[in-house]
Amino acid sequence: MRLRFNLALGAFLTTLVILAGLLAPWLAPFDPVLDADLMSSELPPDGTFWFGTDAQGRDVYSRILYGAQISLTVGIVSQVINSVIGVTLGMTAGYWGGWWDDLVSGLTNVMLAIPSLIFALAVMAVLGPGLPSLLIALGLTNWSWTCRIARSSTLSLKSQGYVQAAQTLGYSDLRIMFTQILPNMMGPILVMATLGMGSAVLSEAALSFLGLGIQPPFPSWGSMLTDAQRLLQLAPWVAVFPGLAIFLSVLGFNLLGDGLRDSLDPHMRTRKP
Amino acid sequence: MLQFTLRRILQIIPTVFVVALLIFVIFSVVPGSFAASLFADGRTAADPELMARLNRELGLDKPLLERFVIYIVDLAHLDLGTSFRTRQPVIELINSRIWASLELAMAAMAFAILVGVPLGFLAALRPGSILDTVTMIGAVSGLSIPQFWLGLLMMYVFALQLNWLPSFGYGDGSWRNIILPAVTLGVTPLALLARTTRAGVLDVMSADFVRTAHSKGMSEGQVVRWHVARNALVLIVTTVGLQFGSLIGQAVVIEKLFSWPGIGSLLVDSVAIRDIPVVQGAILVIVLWFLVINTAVDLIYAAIDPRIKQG
Amino acid sequence: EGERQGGTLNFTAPYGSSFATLDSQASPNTQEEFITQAIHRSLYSWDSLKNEPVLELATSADVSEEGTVYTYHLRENAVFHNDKPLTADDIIYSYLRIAAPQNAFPGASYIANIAGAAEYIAGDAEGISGLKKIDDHTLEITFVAPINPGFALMMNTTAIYPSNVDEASFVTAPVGLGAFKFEEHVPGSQVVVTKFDKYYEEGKPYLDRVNLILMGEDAARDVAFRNKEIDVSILGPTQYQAYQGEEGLKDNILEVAEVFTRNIGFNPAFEPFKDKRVRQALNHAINAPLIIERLVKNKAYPASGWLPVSSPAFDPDKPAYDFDPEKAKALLAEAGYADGFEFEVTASPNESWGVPIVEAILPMLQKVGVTVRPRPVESAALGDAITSNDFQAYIWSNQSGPDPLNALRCFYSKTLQSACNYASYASPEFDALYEQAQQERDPAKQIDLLRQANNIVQDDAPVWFFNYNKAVMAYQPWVHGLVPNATELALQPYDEIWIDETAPDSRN
Amino acid sequence: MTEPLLDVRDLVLDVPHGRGSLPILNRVSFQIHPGEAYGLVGESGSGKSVTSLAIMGLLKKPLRVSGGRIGFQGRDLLTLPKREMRKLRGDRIAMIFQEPMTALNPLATVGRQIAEMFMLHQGKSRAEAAPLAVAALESVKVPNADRRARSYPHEMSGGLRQRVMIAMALACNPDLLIADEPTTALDVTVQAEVLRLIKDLCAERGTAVLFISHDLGVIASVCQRVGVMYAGCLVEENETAALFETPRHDYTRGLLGALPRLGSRAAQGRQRLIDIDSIIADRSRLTETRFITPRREETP
Amino acid sequence: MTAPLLEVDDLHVRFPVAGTGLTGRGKRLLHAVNGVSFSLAKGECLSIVGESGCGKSTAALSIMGLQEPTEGEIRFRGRPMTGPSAPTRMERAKAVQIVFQDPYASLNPRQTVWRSLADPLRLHGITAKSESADRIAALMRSVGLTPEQAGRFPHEFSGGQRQRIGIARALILEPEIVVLDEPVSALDVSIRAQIINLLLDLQDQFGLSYLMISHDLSVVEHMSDRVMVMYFGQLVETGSWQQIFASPAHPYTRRLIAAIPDPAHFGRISAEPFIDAPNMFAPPAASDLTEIAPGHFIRRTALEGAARA
Ligand SMILES: Nc1ncnc2c1ncn2[C@@H]1O[C@H](COP(=O)(O)OP(=O)(O)OP(=O)(O)O)[C@@H](O)[C@H]1O
Ligand SMILES: Nc1ncnc2c1ncn2[C@@H]1O[C@H](COP(=O)(O)OP(=O)(O)OP(=O)(O)O)[C@@H](O)[C@H]1O
Ligand SMILES: [Mg+2]
Ligand SMILES: [Mg+2]
Repeated sequence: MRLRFNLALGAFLTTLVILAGLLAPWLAPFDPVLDADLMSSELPPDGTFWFGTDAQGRDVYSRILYGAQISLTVGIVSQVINSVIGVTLGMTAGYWGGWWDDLVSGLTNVMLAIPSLIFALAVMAVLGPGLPSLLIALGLTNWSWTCRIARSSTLSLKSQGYVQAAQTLGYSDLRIMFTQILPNMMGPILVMATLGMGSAVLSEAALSFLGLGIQPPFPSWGSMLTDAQRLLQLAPWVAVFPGLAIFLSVLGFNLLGDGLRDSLDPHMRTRKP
Repeated sequence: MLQFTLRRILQIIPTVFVVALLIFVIFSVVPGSFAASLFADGRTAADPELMARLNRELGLDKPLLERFVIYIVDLAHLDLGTSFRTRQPVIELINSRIWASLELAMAAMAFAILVGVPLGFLAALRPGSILDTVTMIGAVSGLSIPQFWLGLLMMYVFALQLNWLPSFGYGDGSWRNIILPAVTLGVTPLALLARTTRAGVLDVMSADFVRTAHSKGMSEGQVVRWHVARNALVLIVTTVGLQFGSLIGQAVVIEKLFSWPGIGSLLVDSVAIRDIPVVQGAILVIVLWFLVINTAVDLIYAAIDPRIKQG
Repeated sequence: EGERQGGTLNFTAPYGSSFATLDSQASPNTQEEFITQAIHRSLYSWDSLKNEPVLELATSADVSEEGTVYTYHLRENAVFHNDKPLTADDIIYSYLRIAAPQNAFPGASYIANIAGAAEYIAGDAEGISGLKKIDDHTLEITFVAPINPGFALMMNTTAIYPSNVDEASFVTAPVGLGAFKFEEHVPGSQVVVTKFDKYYEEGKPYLDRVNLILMGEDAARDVAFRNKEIDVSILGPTQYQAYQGEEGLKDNILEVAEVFTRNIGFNPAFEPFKDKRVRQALNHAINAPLIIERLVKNKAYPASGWLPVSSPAFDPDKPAYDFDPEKAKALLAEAGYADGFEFEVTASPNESWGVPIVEAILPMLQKVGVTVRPRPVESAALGDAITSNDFQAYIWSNQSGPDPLNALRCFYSKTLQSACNYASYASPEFDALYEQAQQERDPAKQIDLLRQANNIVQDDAPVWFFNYNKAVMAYQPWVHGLVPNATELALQPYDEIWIDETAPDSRN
Repeated sequence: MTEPLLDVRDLVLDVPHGRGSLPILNRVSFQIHPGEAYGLVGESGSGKSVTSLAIMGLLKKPLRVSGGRIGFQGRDLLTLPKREMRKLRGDRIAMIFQEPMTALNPLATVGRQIAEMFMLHQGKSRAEAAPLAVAALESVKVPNADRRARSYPHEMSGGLRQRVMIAMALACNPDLLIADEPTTALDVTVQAEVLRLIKDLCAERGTAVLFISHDLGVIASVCQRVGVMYAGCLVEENETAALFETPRHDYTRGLLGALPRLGSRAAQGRQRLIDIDSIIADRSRLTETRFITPRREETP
Repeated sequence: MTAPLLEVDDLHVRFPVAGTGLTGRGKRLLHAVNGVSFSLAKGECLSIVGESGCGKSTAALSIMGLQEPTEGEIRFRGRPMTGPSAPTRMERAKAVQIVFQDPYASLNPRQTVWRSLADPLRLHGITAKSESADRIAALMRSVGLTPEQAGRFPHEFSGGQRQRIGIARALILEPEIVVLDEPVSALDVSIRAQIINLLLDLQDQFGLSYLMISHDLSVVEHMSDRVMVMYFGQLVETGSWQQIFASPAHPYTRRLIAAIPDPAHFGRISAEPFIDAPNMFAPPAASDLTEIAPGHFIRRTALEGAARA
């Protein structure tokens, strides 16, 4: 019961973010960057500006809608990069073993030892602030967990009869990896990616706070929140709404990820009432 | 056991070496320089001659490879170099900050353990109950909150509105100063601990040997005390270790927000002014901390779980 | 007026979360100046009320005919915290240390005005020929040109250290001539200084102890100030606005026009900016007063030119560019940019002179057809990007005083782009006036020349003139003796400050 | 005939499903007399394990007993208070499970796990229980019992672990031992040793055994009487020899013919094995068939 | 006897096992298969029996090319399958196929049965839709399923049906040898008979050679022509099924046979005395098998070693 409720809530919140991002041009009453009238700055929420306006006089509601695009981009692209790196390394390491496995495992251990925020911080310092840098930085930081999962999944799948059968039937290694192993470990990878989307959005906010996130005028939630920090007393809505947006979307990704994991893992399902 | 311990400790070295290499490479291509950062606030006009002189004095005009060799040789002598900014040995700078970070990390971890583990345990013993539902919703929420947003809210509520606690800084080191940052920092590990504890306990509860214990005629309480607790502990210790190890790295944001004089804020400040030796030193120390904690966890693990020692 | 002895002051150091070093000579950052201000003294000091440098460690100075040789008569009652009396040796020792080539200290450029210093800095001489000890309390300094040495030798980076102390200890246990002596440094948290009983000024300081508390975050400072945990706080724009509207806070605010000019520098290497009309058009197209009112919350004075209001060469009669989009469009059309163009502004995240400002001008310029994109860089990378001339435009805050001659040096065509002529400005008329001013010995005439030169810069608009910083400090009602320091408001003469009995017990 | 030790009567078990419920056990009845070894055989999912768990009172959540009684020494276990049931468990009725690997706590020494029985049921202290545990290990012929008591389950082979389970189960001299497929996970040669151990020890102590297996051969070598389960019903019950000689129920016949018997090829040449599905055309009908006992001779 | 189809010559497989030294050094070699030689003739069913972990599966995997032998040679129709001149995976595929023990793990859950059967055909050059469809349909019928069922996913089948599909997959490339690794031990008693019958039928129909691994001696007796008894990596006894079951010579073989619980002899449990397990890391030197009757071989050293213990 609770499982389904969580999954539903997660799916609902995620859908909401996706819709907000996709439909932003139609839903947003104002342009997130150009409709900045300083005369109407820091207005509290009202009929025109549902979530109020920020220091530059921009509509917070519109910016949050457009911000969903950025959060989704950050979440999805960084996780795609993570998954591609993690799966490629993990799967080949698990499948081929040997020195390649030792190398990948060593690298994974190194990456795990460097706190991801600090690694992202370093990469951002090299690449400079901005969306592309952020995507790369976050894409390069969290693949180690995916890699570990891909590796261990591959190791256990490798000894499955159907993978060994594919070998005896003459399948090449690559064909086996793509047709036999990859489809069967997509579940946990997808779960990791979904959960990773949440942490990517959180990392974006944290990096923005440290001055290294996506920079304005892009309406990213993290940078909105960081900008709003100094307005907390004068115009709390400027901080509250982006904060809520981050919270709810990350909650959505997390619930969805948990839900997916539980529904993919029948062991968990029977255990949860 | 001694061999096992030694082996685990020796295994740290290559990792540290690779990390050192990695951060050296990253920060050798980072744009901006310490010399230029001196004039970044526009308060004094940039002086190109001074900048050139500074770069020469700091050895930044040497070829990359030479710098790397010097760096590694120094590292091998446990010398982390000299700060560009303060011209003090990096090790001294770190020494002056690491303890505050450890204090914060320990306080946060203590908070997370003292609250998270019992909550997770109770939730697992009564799956589906209100306590369980609330705990799990709280846990996933705790994982979804932007930390500095939470910190800001706490600061406003507990320091400004209620005026219960000081809002920032280390003060004279009293426990009152540490509460807000520690609680903020502790939320994530708390949520994770509550979840893993619950999952771990449920996992153990469904294990065959628990059924065996019941078939011996034990009561629920006896089963939990005699058989479940220790097995669940294995999982909890792992999570505690991973969290504790990475907490100092995660604390960067919180240290900045609460002006906590830890290694995280030292790191961020040093990155901002490109005080590269300090950056490298701080990251190495943070990584070393992670590795040491994890090795310690492995050893604890081996002490709890007799199956480990063999392999 | 009832100065009261005793008490503790909790003063904030608002420019970061740490002190880089306790060795003031080594650091160019404002953050460390708080320590210097309490512990150290320089040959000159800044008189905030007169708005000029005055002698500090000397009771008088004789100036030679040509104005290049100064003979200083040093205070006889000045004693270092280690009980060593101040002598001419200490000053020579300090200046040599500051200029020593292997040290590469930022203060070296101030010492460079002394004859023979350049050779020493370059490593070609053993000492500085222009420094001569006459006797223990008489020092003769020869300068390369007839300048006012006060501006350079008042800097915190030219503080005087005792010559009998191991150099290595300056980093951890500074010893100076100031009113307070070093007590303790809690890294990342605070520096504590306590009253020095043998301070040369009779009856001072009033305070027993000053805690220089590190607090980089605005929000944290705000909360702490409202909780009365700190006695003074530097305010950001939004806090300024908030404090102005609150009873109990609004009466204890100290404001000053600081000598910083915020601007967007245009790179003439970028095609559209070659044309003066384009640069002027941009000055007309942006509603600076509105940005100052709404975004900067009036915590700035609109800029009419380069030199700030507090500069002696400021021309109150010269009007600022008016906000006139039509005129801007006309100018752009004249210059051949009727359809506008697109450019990038290299900007740091700074709230008062960084990306948020670019965000605000973005819709304004859009209205005259010009598209502007912020190119965000980290603070540390900003200086590099600008001094390497790698930008189309940049937004920055630059020191524009207190010495107008030095401030306008940044538009002199012989000044390197990387030195401070960031917008690569070159104007023969300006150069002529500036060179004349350099030679002028009569202060009034010199000021007049500089005023004219400044106006030429304004007409040529190598930059968008945005504002002069208004520094704002809030203080608790029990704090007295703060002064409006135009060079940096946060720097206060701690020996003048006292607190009355309404202060909280913890500080009384 | 003596009073039965265990008297399962019309035991009905189901799981709630939607509004109604799914039947798991359908009126299962059998008796075990003191000292007797009774075998339950049947295909996977036929309800053997749930029957044993119902006797132990260890059924997990969705499963519930909805009818019948389980008499043990004159008392109905189904209505026994929890505390009383706990006292019986381990003390009077003990159980051995299939997987000796997972049925033992990996983090406790086997000695400790055996000692718990004495601590729980005989009020012994830990120190008093320890030597008793060693003795229990000796009784199941574990060499070096003294040292073995201090080792952990993972340090032992499957056969040894199953001996530990037996030692544990028999520690308090129970009246009934339930063994649910105790040898399925073991090698043939080890299986033989374990079976002999169970058989000998129980015979020695007069312990009754409920032995569950899907392997008729195993049942035959241990039990005097056999019950055949199919789809939640006990379809046939008989003395072991009689059951093998004259199986009456189609399913039993199928079961016997489905597997090659050692030596039969040598004796009769290779015979085609019987396909149970071909005998029992309509599996759903079977659940309705009546229970066959040697006394009430009926064919379905 | 005709020329052997498959010859295995002095096969050794050793696994390095991480040591516990300071740096993980002191690796030891686990001798999983230790000098096994045999040959398999066309149409023959040869069984390997033995204790769990004695190296049966490892030997089978080496024959399948899934495990590189440490030493020794495997020849198919005289052609070496190992070493430098080894055939490619594609070439090897038509010679030997395998049926696995666990019907649940032996089919890719994400592929329909049709794809699992059609893909190998396509890979081996049968690209015509109609031809592969015909072959799949015929094969599905041979293993007792309908061609229509091939459109389903594995989870829609019962364990017995999956095992039939596994057999179909092994036969799709028409190999000459099929390795059966415990083909029925994971199946429920009631289904075992069907699969055993099916395997025997298919052997007749296609003239297959089986190499069967099992520890269920009654199944072995029922199906095999010849039997090899393996004990800790070595063959200890080989012979025709009659020889092995009627006159087992090696003590381990005798023990194995005696341990089988036999419904016919209820109430009887027989267990020969324990033989101490040889050390897998330092196995006894291989000695030659001695022929004690035509086609009946026994290893002496192991026998003596066992007798001493
Ligand atoms: N928790 C449960 N919820 C629902 N059904 C269950 C549950 N446990 C068991 N069953 C069902 O009860 C029936 C009997 O299961 P049981 O485990 O007793 O079979 P078994 O005869 O022991 O089989 P096996 O030989 O495989 O151990 C099965 O059909 C099973 O699906
Ligand atoms: N990849 C491997 N790495 C290390 N050791 C292995 C590996 N594969 C098998 N072994 C070891 O080799 C020995 C023989 O294993 P194998 O699987 O061949 O036994 P088996 O006779 O098939 O046993 P079972 O009847 O249990 O299937 C075992 O001790 C096993 O632990
Ligand atoms: Mg069962
Ligand atoms: Mg095997």
